[in-house]
Amino acid sequence: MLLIACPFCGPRAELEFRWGGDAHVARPPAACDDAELARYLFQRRNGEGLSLERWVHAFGCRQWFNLARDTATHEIAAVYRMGEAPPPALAERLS
Amino acid sequence: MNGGRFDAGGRIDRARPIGFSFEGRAYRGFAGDTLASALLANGVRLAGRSFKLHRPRGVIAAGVEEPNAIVDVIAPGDRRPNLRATEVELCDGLAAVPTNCWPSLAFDAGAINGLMARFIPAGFYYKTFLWPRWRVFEPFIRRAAGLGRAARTPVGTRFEHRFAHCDVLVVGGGRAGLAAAAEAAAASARVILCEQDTEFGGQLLWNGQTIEGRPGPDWAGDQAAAIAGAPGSAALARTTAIGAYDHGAVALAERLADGRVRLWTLRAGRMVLATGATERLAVFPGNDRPGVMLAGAALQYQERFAVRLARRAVVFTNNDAAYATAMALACRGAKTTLVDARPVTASVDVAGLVEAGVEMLNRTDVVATHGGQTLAGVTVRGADGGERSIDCELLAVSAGFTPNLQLFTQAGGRLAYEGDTASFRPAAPLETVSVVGSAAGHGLPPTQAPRRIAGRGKAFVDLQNDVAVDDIALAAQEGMVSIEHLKRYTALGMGTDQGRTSGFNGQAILGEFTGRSIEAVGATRPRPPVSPVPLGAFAGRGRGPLFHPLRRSPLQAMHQGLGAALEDYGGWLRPACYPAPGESEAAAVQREALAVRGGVGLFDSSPLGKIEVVGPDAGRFIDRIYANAMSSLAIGRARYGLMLSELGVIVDDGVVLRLAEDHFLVGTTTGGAERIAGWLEEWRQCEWPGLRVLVAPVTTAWGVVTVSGPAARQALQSAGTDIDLSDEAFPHMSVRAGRVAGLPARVARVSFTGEVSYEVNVPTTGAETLWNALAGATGEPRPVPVGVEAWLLLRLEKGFLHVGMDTDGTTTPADVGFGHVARRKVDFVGKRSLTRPDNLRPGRHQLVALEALSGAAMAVGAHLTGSDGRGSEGFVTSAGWSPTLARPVALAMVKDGLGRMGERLSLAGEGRAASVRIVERGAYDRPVEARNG
Amino acid sequence: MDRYSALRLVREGLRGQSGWRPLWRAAAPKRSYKVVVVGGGGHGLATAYYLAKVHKITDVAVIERGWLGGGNSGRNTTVIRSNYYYPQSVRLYDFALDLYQGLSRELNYNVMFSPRGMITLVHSRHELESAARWVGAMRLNGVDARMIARDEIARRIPALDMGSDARFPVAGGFVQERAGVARHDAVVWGYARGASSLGVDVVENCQVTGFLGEPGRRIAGVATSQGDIRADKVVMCVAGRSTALARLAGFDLPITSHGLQAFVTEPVKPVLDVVVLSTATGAYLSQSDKGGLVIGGGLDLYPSYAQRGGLQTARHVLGAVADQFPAFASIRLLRQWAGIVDVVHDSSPILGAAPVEGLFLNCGWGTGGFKAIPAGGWLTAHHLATGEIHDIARPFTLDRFASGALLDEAAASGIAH
Amino acid sequence: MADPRPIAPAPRVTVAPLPHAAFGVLRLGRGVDPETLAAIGAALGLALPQVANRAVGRTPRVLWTAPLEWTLIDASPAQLAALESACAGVLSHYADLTGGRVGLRIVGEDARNLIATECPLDLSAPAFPPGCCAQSLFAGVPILIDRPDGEDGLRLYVDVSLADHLTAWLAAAAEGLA
Ligand SMILES: Cc1cc2nc3c(=O)[nH]c(=O)nc-3n(C[C@H](O)[C@H](O)[C@H](O)COP(=O)(O)OP(=O)(O)OC[C@H]3O[C@@H](n4cnc5c(N)ncnc54)[C@H](O)[C@@H]3O)c2cc1C
Ligand SMILES: NC(=O)c1ccc[n+]([C@@H]2O[C@H](COP(=O)([O-])OP(=O)(O)OC[C@H]3O[C@@H](n4cnc5c(N)ncnc54)[C@H](O)[C@@H]3O)[C@@H](O)[C@H]2O)c1
Ligand SMILES: Cc1cc2nc3c(=O)[nH]c(=O)nc-3n(C[C@H](O)[C@H](O)[C@H](O)COP(=O)(O)O)c2cc1C
Ligand SMILES: [Zn+2]
Repeated sequence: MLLIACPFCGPRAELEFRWGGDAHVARPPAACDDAELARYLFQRRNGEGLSLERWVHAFGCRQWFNLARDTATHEIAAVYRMGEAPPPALAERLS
Repeated sequence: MNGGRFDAGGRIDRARPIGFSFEGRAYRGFAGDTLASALLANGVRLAGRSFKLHRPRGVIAAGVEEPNAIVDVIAPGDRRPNLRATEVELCDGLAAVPTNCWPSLAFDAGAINGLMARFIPAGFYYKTFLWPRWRVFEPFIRRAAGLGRAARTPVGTRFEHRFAHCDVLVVGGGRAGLAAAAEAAAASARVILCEQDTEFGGQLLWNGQTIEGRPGPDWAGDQAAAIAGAPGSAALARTTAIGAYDHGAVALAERLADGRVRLWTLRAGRMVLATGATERLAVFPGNDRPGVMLAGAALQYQERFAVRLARRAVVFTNNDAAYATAMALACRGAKTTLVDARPVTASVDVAGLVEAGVEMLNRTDVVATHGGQTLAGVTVRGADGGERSIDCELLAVSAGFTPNLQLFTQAGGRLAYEGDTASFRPAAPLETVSVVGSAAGHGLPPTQAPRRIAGRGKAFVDLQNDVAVDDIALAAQEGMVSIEHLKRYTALGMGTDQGRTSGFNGQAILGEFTGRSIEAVGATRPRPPVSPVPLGAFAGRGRGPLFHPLRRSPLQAMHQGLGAALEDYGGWLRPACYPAPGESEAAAVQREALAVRGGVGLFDSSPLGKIEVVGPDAGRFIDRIYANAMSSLAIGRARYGLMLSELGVIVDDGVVLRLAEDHFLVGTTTGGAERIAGWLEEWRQCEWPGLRVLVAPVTTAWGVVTVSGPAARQALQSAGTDIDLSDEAFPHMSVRAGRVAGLPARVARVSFTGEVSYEVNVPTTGAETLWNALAGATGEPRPVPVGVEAWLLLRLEKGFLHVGMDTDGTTTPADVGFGHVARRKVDFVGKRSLTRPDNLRPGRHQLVALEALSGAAMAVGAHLTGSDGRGSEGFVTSAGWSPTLARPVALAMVKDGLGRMGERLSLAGEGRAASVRIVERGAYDRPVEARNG
Repeated sequence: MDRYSALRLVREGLRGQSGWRPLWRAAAPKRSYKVVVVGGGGHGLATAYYLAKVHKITDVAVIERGWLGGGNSGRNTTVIRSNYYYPQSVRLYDFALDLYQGLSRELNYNVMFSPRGMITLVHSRHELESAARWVGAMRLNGVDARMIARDEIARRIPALDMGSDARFPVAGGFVQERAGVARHDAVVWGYARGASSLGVDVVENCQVTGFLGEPGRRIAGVATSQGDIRADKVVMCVAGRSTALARLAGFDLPITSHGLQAFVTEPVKPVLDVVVLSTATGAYLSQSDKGGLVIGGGLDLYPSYAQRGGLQTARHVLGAVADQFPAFASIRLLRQWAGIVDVVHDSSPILGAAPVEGLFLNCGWGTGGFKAIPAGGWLTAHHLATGEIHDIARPFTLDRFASGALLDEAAASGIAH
Repeated sequence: MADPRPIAPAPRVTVAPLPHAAFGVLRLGRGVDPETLAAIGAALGLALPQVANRAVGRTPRVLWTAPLEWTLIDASPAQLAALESACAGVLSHYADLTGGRVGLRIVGEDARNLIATECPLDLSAPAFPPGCCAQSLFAGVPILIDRPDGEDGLRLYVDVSLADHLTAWLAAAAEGLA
């Protein structure tokens, strides 16, 4: 059971949240080709280690936000708001 | 004979005798006893039968590590299988039976397995039962396997759950845990101290130590009481920490004195493990004979439970700890021999032992045990190879200690081997988990390196699963050299004790057979729960109706009063229909549907989702969310729309009302209300944060009754409204505000039935008033309550789509006749996917109606086949008997169906095949209201 | 091969078990092979076995980073069934079921295939209709499924709560009698033994860390913790670690790795003789030959490589079992664990050639690939040996994600499963 | 109407329905200026709480329930009218959910323990002092908890459609507290 620090409400139990897939996935323009569309729809980073994800505090303030989480240890390295870039310190951990 | 109780000493309450039964025989014990201590005091040595070989077994431990004494406890309305007699608290009337034996413990037919042991070595079942096939042999094997018997009838409510939070969790209430808890509490942290035993103190309860001049148990009791009294802190006895999870989450299982079990989901800032260490059995031939016991357990039975275990005892050890047992046995009058495998003994007061009458043998091993079903003597062998027999009823054994570090490993900790004490301990502390006391290896006695003692007869490693040294040898010989393979091949450590007393020995012996160090062999992964927990504890009170939320409409009481058959539709309890007394549900559905066609029906639409979307960009937002254009909607008008996923699949449908230039009301399906509100927020927040728009779900703020039928206008009028209901003033697919039945109301003229329908929304608190006013409308025909089933049938007659029924997770707009949306200029959610090759290919399933040529009923789910009767051309998605048309009606998804009008197909199914024809949707085509306005 | 039989057990019993030999040779990797199979789970080992057995290609190595079967094949709930909706899926899983039926004899190793039947419960009148559609499709596709009424369900699952005040009352269900369970480890060991005896090198404790050749274009072997190994063809059968390996080979896969939990209770005498699944809760269970209730349910909802499950899902799944089988509430949970499953959007596997030359795929089995092991191995071997993808495997190639031709069983069934 | 029955008092906790009150949610668009916020506060006779999960006032009681979102309980029609004019011209929305929510008052020594049976929030005094509010869930049911100053116990708000379910749950959970 993760303990997730909602950027608005502070630390809350995993039970209140929902995982929403990779963060920073750009929605392709309507004119994109099938391969690009497939990448957008299905391709995920799915790395072992640091992963940038988006979550929603579904049973709390209903806000979406970004989370940097280690998929091997479940350690949470950072929480940042929707629309923000990941903290620079994390960049090097993103192999 | 052995057995019996000392007149004084121990922590039993001699003033409170307790009657109980074991295997149908009545016994007496005392408050403070466990079932095991009481049985031992009564001289009962045979406590169980082993899993595979059905060998007779006795109690070897005094706590959770017990592998042998597994019993079923029978309580009124319950049967609790596989409890450890060493953990069952004695209570009046307790009825326990042994497991895995028939007809009785003493005479067990299954013991024949023991005689065949050499033909059924580890993994024998993989090598035989190939002919004719496994399923022939399986029932016999299954009956022989299993330990206890589960209850046959439902188990009563005896499970609880709670969440809790603390700064420091201390696991284990022995000396080390109590000290750690006191320290944390002094630093004014919120502390939870949990101890699986009935009392705090750990070894202090029986090892005779005094602390600060006070008897250990007294000190422990006060210490625990102080924690319990500290603000925000708690001391929980009978509570096992069963698993360490992420971010400080720990599960605890609390056994309440009345037999209930409470699961705690705890979040701890920090965890201190003071879980002690578990003594190991030595591996030597005959080490499983009842009467063989761990040395610490023997001491505990004598000192804590005042049980006289034996008149003659042998203590066999490879470390100093068991010397205390020898001393204590001798002091209580047992003729005691101490057999130490080591050459010299270091730190112990040998003179004292000799003085107490203990015979001391060094460099000596126990190499055999004698007796029938219980121990009568042992053979020892000295360094010179000389053997000698010693009569005894108790053999107390210590082969060293294994720190209890399951939770440490689960929390991510690594272990390192320490040779002096022959034990694994934490290699390095974790940031939020510390380990103290013997769990950290502190105070563990120097211990001889693990070794197995050869001799004649089976030397067991895992007692419950009957894994002996030769099984490990065989596994190694067959290449099962990974510790994980050994475990799975021999079942070593897979019993109900999860290898607490055997895992280390298994590792050591596998290492010996494969020429590897014990560290190189490694250990298997300790998983939760550290000690077994009843499944019910995971449900807590959440069983039966409380298992999962169920929503109720503001008209719930009304429906009940009307005799509705209530069912779960999309998480809402809704009326399926309203059968009159003596009327079948099917007949009620037909009657209700006809009432709408011929008069007027009232339908509770309250559960349908309602979401307000406001702001200058509301139109743009809604245009992107829906597959059809919405911003072109005029104020006061309504439009039906489809919502898609990014895969282009229909996820919901409903009617959108435009209330003002910058104000829309989105209608969703009942099941979709929550999901779609979340969906809109996700797009608003994540993808289009720049749009000036707000989203507000308001479903349950409104009570909604839909009035439908040729007489709908009349009924609504008579309920009292200031809204002009004329077609000109209030056309189909529009919305008006006003008053109905004296309530502020929003009325939408939209239709799911094909008849004139008014969806009347009033504040939730007015729902009943509204219903009563409509139901009490004057004039004929009388309004009839209509349930969900008739409602669905009415729309089926009209051929309207029902999302989730006529569509599935693959259906696109084109499949249901909305292909034109793909040509919209605006980019909406799911649009791009509509032109993926697979969505353009021929052969997709498309929604059509069916006409039954033979007049036979068409059942939902039935498949359609071509003339060859093979392969599926499609399937029926909705079907029913139309009371209006007096014939069956159905919708179906048919391959390329829209282009196959008039074609005949066969309905496959059980029974005779029926012939059907593909037709346009809308079997009931009286020119009334179309939904798609 | 060292033949196994009852007679042999007697003989070895009489001579102190001295004649048994290792199930598989512990091989050190050679410098090159015709085929290198990455991953010593069921699919990898079955691939190697059928390469050797059917196609006589024995210059093959199976490279496993840990111990054989230490991935999902050694930790799954062992349900075998072919009650799928799409004809393409049915062909695949029914082929596997057929192979399972003869597998113990094929391998001369008892994999304890137990076709005890699987009952799927549905909980409302409209779910019954979806179930009928599903069953209808299966029957047309030749699967032995049939709807079953409440009284038969009550008879075959005495512990099930059939009451009407259950939150999810049992409305009915369907059964596939040929479905069942098998002993998961035995499947792994049986294939390993079979492959090894035919000459395949089974290499444990050897991790593939990269690819030889030109990743992104052409693969010519693997770099491992025990050195480089050249190969004409490489196939990856690494389940939850597929995306990582694919990235090393220079391409991406539409896979997300989630934790999937399973649970086993203490062993009790027989109380359940079928596999049973509730569509309302997603929880399912069967009783192992040893007597433990083997329980499974939904995924842990976020990606994870931790190979352990959370408490939340455990409460959800076990709470469902305690609720729906009230007589089981006092049976105690013995162990909880998890595997790393390779989840694909449409819950169907990915087979066939990778987008780089010389590399082949057998992954994406997600929560349901144990039942497919014989077929997955057989089809992959066929492709490697003949250079032609087999018809049964063709619908499952990677290009379906761009075309949109998904085989979404969960979506099509109308029933979450 | 799903009127929750008062729950038979467990030894140390009682659950009773709160009288029906006006209940609504005010939402504002991004970038709202401080003057508007001040004007809204003035309309309601208080300062809108800017800190997450804080609640102020009595009538109305105003709870921060999301960024730029406040739940208003017991606002009078006059206050709501004033609110409307304070919001004129800015992107805003007031959703009147009166009747769509049910309030419960939970008092007694075991009030927090009762909620803790199925709610993961830390409601202990240091973590959840008076003046705090929080949204969470109880046995799968979304709830809003308020801890008014100067009042014993907690107030809990739930969607009216789930009120019966929740009260039945609380009754069962109260039994189990012993
Ligand atoms: C809890 C659980 C329950 C399940 N229940 C069922 C069920 O009831 N029925 C069913 O049909 N399926 C079930 N499944 C799914 C099933 O277990 C898997 O789909 C199947 O076992 C996959 O087999 P595999 O051979 O592809 O993968 P695995 O058995 O996971 O084998 C992959 C192997 O690759 C190795 N590997 C990974 N990376 C490398 C590398 N770089 N170098 C070398 N080796 C590497 C791994 O160590 C592993 O041994 C379940 C899964 C889980 C986790
Ligand atoms: N007899 C010996 O020679 C010997 C051996 C080891 C330690 N010692 C000494 O005895 C003292 C032992 O103190 P200690 O406190 O470390 O050990 P302890 O054995 O006294 O106490 C450990 C306690 O933890 C409990 N426990 C274990 N796992 C638990 C779990 N998961 N959940 C709840 N409770 C759990 C046990 O029931 C036990 O009461 C030390 O001072 C040590 O030096 C002596
Ligand atoms: C079908 C099945 C039955 C199992 N039965 C038992 C059992 O009786 N006892 C036990 O300790 N573990 C049992 N396990 C669980 C294994 O011990 C182990 O947890 C699982 O294979 C995962 O490995 P890991 O926990 O080492 O990661 C069983 C596993 C499966 C798949
Ligand atoms: Zn939040």
